Amino acid sequence: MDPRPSIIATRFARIKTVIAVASGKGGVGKSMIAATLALSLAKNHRVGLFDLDVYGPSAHLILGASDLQPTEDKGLVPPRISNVSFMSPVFFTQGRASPLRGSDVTNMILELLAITQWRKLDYLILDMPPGIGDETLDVIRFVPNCTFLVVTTPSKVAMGAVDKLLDILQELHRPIIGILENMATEPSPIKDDITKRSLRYLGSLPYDPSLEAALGHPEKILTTPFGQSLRRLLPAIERYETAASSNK
Amino acid sequence: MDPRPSIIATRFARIKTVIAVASGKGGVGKSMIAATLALSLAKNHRVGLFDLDVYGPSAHLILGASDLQPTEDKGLVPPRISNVSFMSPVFFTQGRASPLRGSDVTNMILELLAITQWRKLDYLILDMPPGIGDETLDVIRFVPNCTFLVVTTPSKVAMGAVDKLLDILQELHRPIIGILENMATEPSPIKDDITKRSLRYLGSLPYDPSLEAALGHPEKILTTPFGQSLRRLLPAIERYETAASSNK
Amino acid sequence: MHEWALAESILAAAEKTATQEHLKTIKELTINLGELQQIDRGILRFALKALADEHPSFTKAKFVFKTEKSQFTCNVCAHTWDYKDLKKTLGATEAEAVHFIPEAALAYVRCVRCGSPDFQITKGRGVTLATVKGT
Amino acid sequence: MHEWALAESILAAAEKTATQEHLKTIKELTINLGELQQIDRGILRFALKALADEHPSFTKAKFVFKTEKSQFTCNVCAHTWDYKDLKKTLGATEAEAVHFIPEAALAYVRCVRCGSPDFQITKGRGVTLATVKGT
Ligand SMILES: Nc1ncnc2c1ncn2[C@@H]1O[C@H](COP(=O)(O)OP(=O)(O)O)[C@@H](O)[C@H]1O
Ligand SMILES: Nc1ncnc2c1ncn2[C@@H]1O[C@H](COP(=O)(O)OP(=O)(O)O)[C@@H](O)[C@H]1O
Ligand SMILES: [Mg+2]
Ligand SMILES: [Mg+2]
Ligand SMILES: [Mg+2]
Ligand SMILES: [Mg+2]
Ligand code: NI
Ligand code: NI
Ligand SMILES: [Zn+2]
Ligand SMILES: [Zn+2]
Repeated sequence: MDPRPSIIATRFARIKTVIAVASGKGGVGKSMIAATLALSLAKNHRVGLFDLDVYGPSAHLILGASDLQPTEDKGLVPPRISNVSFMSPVFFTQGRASPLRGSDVTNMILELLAITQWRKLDYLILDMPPGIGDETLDVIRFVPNCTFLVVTTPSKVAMGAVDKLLDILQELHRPIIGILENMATEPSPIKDDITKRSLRYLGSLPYDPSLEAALGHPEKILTTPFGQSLRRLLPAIERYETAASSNK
Repeated sequence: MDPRPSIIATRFARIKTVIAVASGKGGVGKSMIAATLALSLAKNHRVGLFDLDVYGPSAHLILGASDLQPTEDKGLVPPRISNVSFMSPVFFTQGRASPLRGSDVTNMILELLAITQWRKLDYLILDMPPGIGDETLDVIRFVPNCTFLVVTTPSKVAMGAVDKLLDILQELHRPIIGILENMATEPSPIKDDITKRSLRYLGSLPYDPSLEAALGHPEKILTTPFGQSLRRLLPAIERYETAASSNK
Repeated sequence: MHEWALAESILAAAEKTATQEHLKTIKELTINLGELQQIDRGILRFALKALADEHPSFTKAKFVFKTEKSQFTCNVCAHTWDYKDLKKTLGATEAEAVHFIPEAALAYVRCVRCGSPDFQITKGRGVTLATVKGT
Repeated sequence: MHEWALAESILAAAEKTATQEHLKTIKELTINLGELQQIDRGILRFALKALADEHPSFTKAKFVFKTEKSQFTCNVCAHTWDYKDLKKTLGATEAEAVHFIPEAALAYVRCVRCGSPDFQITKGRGVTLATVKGT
């Protein structure tokens, strides 16, 4: 018997809200949004950020978390950066390529879920990889009370992949906070589709050419037009949480 | 014994050049480049395009290949669109979400490699998914004489993932045609890194706002600034092939 | 008729085994047919015989088919079921897709107990070459 | 001391089994320790005992450890090797990473015969709960 799944509920017992920033599509800004959301929420909440993209982990680059390592205390305690408790596969692979098969990915994620001591958090943000593969299926299967913040761009090609993730999440009745449109154009070509699905369109984030220079500098990211737009959308995200808990 | 790997060499025997359009990173334009490259080469070569992104297949959206199906003749014969022989997982999943574990992805790819009758081709273009997971490992393992065209954007975040793919390909001495910089900015922040790796910088493709409207219309794509820039880079790609075959 | 492509792969694999084991004449191949792929035995046998005829070492080969019952196991609730249950929910187009690519089942089928799409094909997926006998 | 977290998971899993099998008092747990993870038995036993003491049904439990030898199998050339071979190439930092997350081995280790990074951890990966005995 694999003992790891049995302890996950305990590890998540003191985490109020888990938000998986997901998409199905790559390169739409999941990591930018996950990291920036964590940084924004950390201004007045206890926040964790968990990078689940084992092939292309990015959150550490965005946060500028270069020399960090977890500490050991009855498990692994995530290091803190800019007030965010941060866990990433890079702590174990040291930036080397990780040519993992699907079952290795599942094992890596399960191990991290079992040994990471997040302690008390208001929010744990999961930075998801693209696809509906092992990582996504494992989050659906193992992470208790996970809510989903789905990111897309206005492109037909992105929506092609995003639609598939939404199909699965809706079929499985997973809580979807809403859809965030990144690098948006006017008018939004996706709003209608989202309404047809009875999902919430949370708003849009502009294409922001100043973002690249801010990578690695958390405080700078928050002051970019991108960071400020995301901050303005926080109430919409928090509103969902309130609604969800009052439905319980 | 799994009989499928034994027949792959036969299936590829009459394909002159296999080019995997890969990156490690999602959303950098692999599918746009793979499809447009196939369309451009098809003007005076026999060309196939194989979509290996089982979670977010996009090539059919770019080609506007909606009602196509393979035909049966001693295996599956890819349908032709705009002079390109085209194979995609969508022919079997009908646009439904494919929540596959890694071993399922491997099985799907092996099955398609074993039963697809590409016949005689000058070029087979593989549209790769992001990551260094099952698909990439399977292509490295099973596809004979595969060359790699690696796509990136100028972003640090993209290069973080691309570097890992390049590490693996160079470690394994796989033929890398070169690196294509998509949605490029001036000056290129990646040229130096590529030279340090003794790899070829093939050139850059502009961010092209007119591309979205051309999706689904092959002839239009070829006349966009993106399509025309890519066409100008064809000689650099073909030069590699010539060099490679004269080395044999 | 995509069974022809599978027949080619079976003979290619058998040839490889024959070389490894220094067999010159192949007498019998045992082939396991996973139930999920619903291979047409008649067509497969026809293709194997036609291909074998062109192959000096295979002209006298006998082909023995065995069906491997299918089994699906849910990763979430551990329930198991088989092709019989699955068939009811597949239309003709879906069944044909699964015939070509068994993993297409994951796009169409759900755990019959808990509804999850996260299940494994634990038995009877496709074609395998079980034994190669010869001298 | 991350062995403490693993001890917690072992007891949580044993509790689940105990409930399913209507066991009130646990007498013995057999725990397989995969060689790759290089678990410190002393610390693990200490943690298990400390946690068991707080648990009415576990206070009398005996903990039996078995080591499962590791095995790695190359997907490309089918060569197999074990931790002994692998250890030579791992520095202290890499070995610690593998202690926490055994799959980190895939970032550091290559097939000793063909150099491929595409190999499987076929045996002796990590901690499993083999048997739960009680009344
Ligand atoms: N709103 C934006 N404006 C400009 N660049 C952006 C924006 N959002 C993301 N990016 C950039 O786009 C690329 C992809 O973003 P990333 O967060 O890595 O996507 P994902 O995690 O979905 O793969 C990165 O280079 C990132 O810096
Ligand atoms: N040069 C470009 N200019 C403008 N948009 C582009 C360009 N290249 C790609 N895109 C768009 O960027 C998105 C990602 O491209 P795609 O080919 O799907 O990437 P990948 O296959 O790497 O995930 C798509 O919406 C695509 O239409
Ligand atoms: Mg990301
Ligand atoms: Mg994956
Ligand atoms: Mg793509
Ligand atoms: Mg994958
Ligand atoms: Ni058939
Ligand atoms: Ni430890
Ligand atoms: Zn189930
Ligand atoms: Zn090997």
